[in-house]
Amino acid sequence: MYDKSKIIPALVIFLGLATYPIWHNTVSGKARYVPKPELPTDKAKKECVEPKTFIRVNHKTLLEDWKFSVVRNGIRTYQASNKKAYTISLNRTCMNCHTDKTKFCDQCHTYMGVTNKCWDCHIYPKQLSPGPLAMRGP
Amino acid sequence: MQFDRRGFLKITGLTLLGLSAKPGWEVFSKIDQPEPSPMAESLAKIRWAMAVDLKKCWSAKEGCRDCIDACHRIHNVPNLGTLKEEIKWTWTEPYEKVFPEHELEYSEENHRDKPVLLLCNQCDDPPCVKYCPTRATWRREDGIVMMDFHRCIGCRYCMAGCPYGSRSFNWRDPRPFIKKINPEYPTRTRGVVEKCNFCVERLAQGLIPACVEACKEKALIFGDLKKPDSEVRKALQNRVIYQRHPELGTKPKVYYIL
Amino acid sequence: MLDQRQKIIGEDTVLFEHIWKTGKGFYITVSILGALVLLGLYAYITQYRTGLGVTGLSRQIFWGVYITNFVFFIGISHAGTFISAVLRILKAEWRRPISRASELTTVFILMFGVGSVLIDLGRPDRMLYAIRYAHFRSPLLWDVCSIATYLTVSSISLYLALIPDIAMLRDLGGKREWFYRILSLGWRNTESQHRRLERAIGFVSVLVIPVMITVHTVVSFVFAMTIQPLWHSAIFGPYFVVGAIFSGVASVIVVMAVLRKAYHLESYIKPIHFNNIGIFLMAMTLLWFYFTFAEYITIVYGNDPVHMAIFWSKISGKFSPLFWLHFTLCFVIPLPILAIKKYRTIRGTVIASISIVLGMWLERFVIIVPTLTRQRMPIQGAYYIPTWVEWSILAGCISLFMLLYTLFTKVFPIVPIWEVREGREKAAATVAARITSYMPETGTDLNLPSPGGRG
Amino acid sequence: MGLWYAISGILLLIFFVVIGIEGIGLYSLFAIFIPYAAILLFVVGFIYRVLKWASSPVPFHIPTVSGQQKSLPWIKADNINSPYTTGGVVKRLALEILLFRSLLKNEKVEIDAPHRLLFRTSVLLWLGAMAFHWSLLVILLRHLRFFLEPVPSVVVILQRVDSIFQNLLPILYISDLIIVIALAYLFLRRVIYPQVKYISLPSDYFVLLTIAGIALSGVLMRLIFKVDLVQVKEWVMAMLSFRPMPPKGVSLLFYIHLFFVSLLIAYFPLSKLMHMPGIFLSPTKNMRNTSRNDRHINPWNHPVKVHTYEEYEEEFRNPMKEVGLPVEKE
Amino acid sequence: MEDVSKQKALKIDYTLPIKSWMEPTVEFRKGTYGYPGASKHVNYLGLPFPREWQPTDKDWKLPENWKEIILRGMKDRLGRYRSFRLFLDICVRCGACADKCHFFIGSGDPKNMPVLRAELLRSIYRRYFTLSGKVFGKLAGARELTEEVLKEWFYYFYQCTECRRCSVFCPYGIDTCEITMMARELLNLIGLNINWIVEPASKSYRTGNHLGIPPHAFKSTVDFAIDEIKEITGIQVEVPINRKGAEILFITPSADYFASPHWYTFLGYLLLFHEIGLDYTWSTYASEGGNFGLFHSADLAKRLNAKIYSEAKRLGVKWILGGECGHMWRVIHQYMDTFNGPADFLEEPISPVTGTHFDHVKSTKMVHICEFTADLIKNNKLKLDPNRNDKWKVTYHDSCNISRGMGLLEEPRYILRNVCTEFYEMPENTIKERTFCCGSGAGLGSDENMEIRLRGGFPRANAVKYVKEQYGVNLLTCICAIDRATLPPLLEYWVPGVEVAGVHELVGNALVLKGEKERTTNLRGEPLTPSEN
Repeated sequence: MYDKSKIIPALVIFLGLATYPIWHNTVSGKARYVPKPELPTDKAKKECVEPKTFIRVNHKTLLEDWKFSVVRNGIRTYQASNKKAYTISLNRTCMNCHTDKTKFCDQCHTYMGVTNKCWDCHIYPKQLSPGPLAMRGP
Repeated sequence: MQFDRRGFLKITGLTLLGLSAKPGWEVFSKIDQPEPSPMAESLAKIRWAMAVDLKKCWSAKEGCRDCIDACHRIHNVPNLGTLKEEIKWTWTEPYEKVFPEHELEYSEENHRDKPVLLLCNQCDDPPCVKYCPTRATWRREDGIVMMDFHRCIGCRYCMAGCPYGSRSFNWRDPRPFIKKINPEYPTRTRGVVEKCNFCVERLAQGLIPACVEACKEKALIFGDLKKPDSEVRKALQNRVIYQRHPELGTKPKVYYIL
Repeated sequence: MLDQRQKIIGEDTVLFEHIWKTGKGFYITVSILGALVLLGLYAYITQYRTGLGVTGLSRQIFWGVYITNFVFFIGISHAGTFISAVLRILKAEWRRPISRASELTTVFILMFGVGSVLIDLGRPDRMLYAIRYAHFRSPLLWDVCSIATYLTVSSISLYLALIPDIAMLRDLGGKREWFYRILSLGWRNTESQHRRLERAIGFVSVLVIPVMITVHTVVSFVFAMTIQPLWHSAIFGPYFVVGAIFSGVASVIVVMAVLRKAYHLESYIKPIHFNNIGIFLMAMTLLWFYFTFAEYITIVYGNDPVHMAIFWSKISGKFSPLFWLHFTLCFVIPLPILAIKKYRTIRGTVIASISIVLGMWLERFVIIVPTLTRQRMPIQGAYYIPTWVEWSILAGCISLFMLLYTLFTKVFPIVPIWEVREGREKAAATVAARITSYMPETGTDLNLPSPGGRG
Repeated sequence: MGLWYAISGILLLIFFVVIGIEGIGLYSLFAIFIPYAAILLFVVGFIYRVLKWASSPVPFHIPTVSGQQKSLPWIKADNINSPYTTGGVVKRLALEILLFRSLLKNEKVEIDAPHRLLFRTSVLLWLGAMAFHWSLLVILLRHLRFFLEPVPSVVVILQRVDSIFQNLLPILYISDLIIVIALAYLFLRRVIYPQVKYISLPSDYFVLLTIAGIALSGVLMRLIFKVDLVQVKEWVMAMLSFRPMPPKGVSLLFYIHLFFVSLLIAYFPLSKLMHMPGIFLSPTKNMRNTSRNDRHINPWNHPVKVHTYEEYEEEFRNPMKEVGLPVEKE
Repeated sequence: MEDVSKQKALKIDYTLPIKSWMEPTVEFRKGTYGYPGASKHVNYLGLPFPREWQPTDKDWKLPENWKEIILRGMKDRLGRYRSFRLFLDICVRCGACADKCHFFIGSGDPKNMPVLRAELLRSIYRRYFTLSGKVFGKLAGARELTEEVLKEWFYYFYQCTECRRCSVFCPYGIDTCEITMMARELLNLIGLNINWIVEPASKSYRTGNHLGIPPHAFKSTVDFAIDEIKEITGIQVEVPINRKGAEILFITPSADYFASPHWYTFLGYLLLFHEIGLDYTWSTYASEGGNFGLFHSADLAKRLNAKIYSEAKRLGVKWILGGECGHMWRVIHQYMDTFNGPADFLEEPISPVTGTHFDHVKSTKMVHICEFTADLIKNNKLKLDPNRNDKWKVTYHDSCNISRGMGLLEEPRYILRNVCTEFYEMPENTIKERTFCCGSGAGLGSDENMEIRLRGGFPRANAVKYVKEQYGVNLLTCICAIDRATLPPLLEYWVPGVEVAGVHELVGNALVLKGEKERTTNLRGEPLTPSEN
């Protein structure tokens, strides 16, 4: 083998990059971390508007549709697949059960590196407790 | 195997690439107006309007702001404390300014300085809607001129179009200027335009607008013009009614009764 | 030692000099302009982070300096098209040396026209919504379309006329040869290439004229389509177009004078250019006065109180100083200078032009702001004093424009060399032909530069 | 011809996944075995191929010089195109790898008139290649959010910048858009330009189509047939910590995406895709042009038979003497 | 050259055949191939399988185990040349190189696209040396090694001038020259060579130069030159040959002292060396700068090259000066030191006239004449009268090996700008590192393949035509002996009216010698200025 002094380090770097996720997760100690969005304990709040599998995949679309439906079409009830009707409202419907955004929404969003702008305008219930809004400053 | 609840298409591998063209097209071509909605038909049967009985209003105690306060509280309207960046959905101006065309020089002068409640006129032919480059504002079938805060780019052309000065702009982040936040209604962000929406969110719940509810003098009358027996129709009957600048052809649906 | 560098450069050394020689002046200019641009950038960042509240704009007067800039910049942009396209079509030979400088003004200033609107937006992050949710009833969308077309067409026309010069720079070799090579698109001066280029430039020149008229008409429509007093006017379209050409041509004179001084182009940009454009500018001054007069006399006779209120606020109210200043700058000062031959010198036309450019900015301001003070309802405390943010951004925009201009001239010749040479050849050919026809005997012996053979 | 081989190959492979997942339900095969095997093949094959190159020496000093050599001090040498320092070599390689500088020089030849050539600058291939490779890199980096916990803020920021277009279109990354366009261009030029078509092999189309399959299935998952990303990440994390389990509740489309990715990386060391490490080893680009100054050693420099001066003089001694040329032996 | 006029209006057709390139087909048409090496030369060099055969023959009289030899040779070279393996592996067939080859531009034959030329060999490599080729066969672009493939190799690898222009445009720097060199080595293993390479090589091996000039003939040609110089300038120059103890050994291609227009360059050298009083010597044993062995195999190149250092050692010189030549400098710049170094018996070159240290050649210790002369001019050591070259409007052709193998670009231009008054560059994409080959390098300069030479030289000629039309150029200068030999017929065909000269011919013209008589003619014996019409 020729040019060992250059090729071996380069291959080591390649190997390091190729296996970087393993080291990253080991160092951060989160290799086995699984997000656990907090679910409501209240029995009455057990059932979501749609099945869990659907919500997990399509909640963004659903919320977009809801927004569209309320704001643009003035339709404020949602006919769910379980034949029940729900009020379309992020606060009064979704956040009614999932009261804590940080323990619910943020769990997966942080895990997936997703940022959203919902809370620029909408207010989540826990946000109102001791004056967090003032923190934003003028 | 379910891709989508609405069952766009139940497809398997081989047909996937070919068939994905259609839903793909739908996604890209999703233009939101005009999209017939199931509600549209029922909305078209309604025409919301408001009458302001100035006599009753003026009979209230001096400086009464019940309606304005209720409105601003419910809609998280900030109070910036300056005239420059003021945001207001409902407010008052002296009679002579609201109706400058009324000749007051020789008539009774006692209501020249009387306050007149102002709000978005919810025009039948709203100029603001024409100007909005993104359709962030539009007129609903039931006559309410809506604002979609999600979509406003803050060009303020609607403000230039509105002859009534009903629209306000968020010159900075409003949240720190809201005394008590109503979690039921979103706040706005800086850079968007806002205005009175006839309490559309309350109407949907079967409630009347907050200002109407808050008025102890019952000076504000709200209802459906298309119902002959509605309160607002009754209130308008056999009375002298004014509109602001009817000559502009905007057909305002806020009436003033004197 | 004669080599092809000299052959390419010929007698036009001075036209290449500003590309090769980087003097102290260049660095000083760039650093001053750069500092101002940074100031503007800082102001915009402040505005972006805090909101438009940092400007002097208010609930009542929600459009101010930025929209004034928008209209003003778009107006200036009409110069290039006018000089290069219209004069090209009219076969005015004297336009050759100044056509690029004016086209460049168009392209660069147009970007700032567009930029001013974006700076004015409350939610610039959502600006693409204007495309995604485009609502074509809104005159703003007409602006988006026509300005985009205008920018595209005028950029193309600038670039097309640049190609032979870029190829020349490429043939001169040097460090940036690769850059010129790519941009020159393989230009080799062949007959077929020349034919194609002439045809393309001709086509674009014709195309750009209706676009130019459309653009400023549509800009005026943003105001004229509303029902606001003194905006809602049928003559706004032509009035704005005239104003645009007026201010644009004036600014070209200023640009010409600056280039002439800075790059020693005295033998290319000559008094005749200033004289010819000066005469044209005088006509525009009168035309502008005519439109202004027509606009206001209609208002006065209509006597609509709402309109009259704004009218009086301009004539004798709180905007009267601005109004009369702009009238003086746009009419009282330039007209005599331009009309009297004795004063229509280079210095005279430049003074008149500066006066017009300033006056036209004020004109836009006086059109936009007073109307907003009292729309249909007299509102107390409607006031507007632009803050440092607006002034800094204005300064930043103008500085960036000048900076881009300076940098452009560092890379490309500002006088279209091939066009000038083509002009020379044509002139020589015409003269030779004429002389031959007068003096069939001796004409052929005259030692005139031979036509044909491209430089 | 080669094109149809490649297309039918791709279709066959899609069919394979469909049967495997929908028909037989071989989730573990597609979600655990194949990805592991692919990664193993990739890493081992990659290193093997590089070592194979390394096992051959560079016997001669053969940089392709593209600029002025360093000679007399008053002649300006070109340290990038004719590098005389290691720094110059690094710059030359970096420009090549990051900006595809050689492709920027590309030009097209046309016959303008009979027996008259015209050279036209042609930056299209450069643009297409740049667009493709850079968006591929961005997409790759974006996918790190599935592999890393916590997600580094760089990845989050990159993702946010990349999705700035969401203002214009619903949920579409700029890099996705660009890569699809670039792939379409790269594919079409292989099909349309007769010259490129003539030199293309089935494997050339195959690689392009595989990447296109990955990109399209990814875009589709993002736009229309959404997938539970948290489940996907949990699966990735489990794979990374060697507790494999197939992901729950993901669609066939995801398996197609995954299979094609596995296919690509497994195929990588077998194919021309090795141009990625190869460029670093290219002796025409990675050597300094100082061969008259620094002696290059050829490890196998074997002795050869030469015609010595003695043999030469032996043959020509007499005539040399006759004309008075000096000779060694009288 | 009667061949040239017969081939008026060569047609260039870029339409591609319908048949895939994978099917080997080759038609040996007169004018497109070189004759095989004559047995006596092959024998003299001791190369394998000497025999009499013609490419047009059906039976090439290949050795029994030719396939085994080729594959073994290939394996051996894959292990010895990283470039070989790498360049066979990493091509992505992007097509950027396709229209960069002068042979493709001039012939339209798709297999002259560098990518396909390499693919001819690559397909065999895939079939026998890679996993994917063995498994997927044709799908992976692999094919069997057959006699037809071999014929194709012979045709196309002797239709590449190893000019390396394609490698400038290749994003990975894949150098078709390397591939061609390997392919030629393989072909030579079974005796498939061409005479235009083998004969000069064998002559050079024997007599020291390609032309086979024996030492006494060398001496008389030098004497002839001395007389001619005396006639033109009135100066008697000294020309030392095989002189021991000289400071500098001068080596130049043999064509310079035997062919035209090389001859005038030769006179130029002699004038220059006389004027500066250089302490130097010529050698008859190493009387050749060029190295046709390079076009055969690395080993043969080394065998021929060995003479330079051994002669320098024998004569006891301090350093070596090299004349104007193309591939000679490829060998000296990139190979010689590796082949036959280290030259530790020599000293680091210092110009005896200006004292300049040539410290970019510390190891090889050989200086290019243009570097040497440019240094002289820069230091004002020469009195030059550029007006003596007023007859010429000059352009300069970069030789492939000098520009892409060495990077000697500015030195000759500097000299030209000082020795003539009108100098014009050809378009920038046809000079310097992007220069076009004369179409006859790498052993292809014979008359029997004139058609392919004219085709290959077309792009170069086209650029010359451009400057001729643009600036009236009438002289193409170059610093390569092959160029000087092959460009005249090329230009006569494509651009009549442009002549060819070496740079030092113009130096010789411009050089004002101490004590010379007034010159009335240039070195060619022509009047100094053009006649008035």
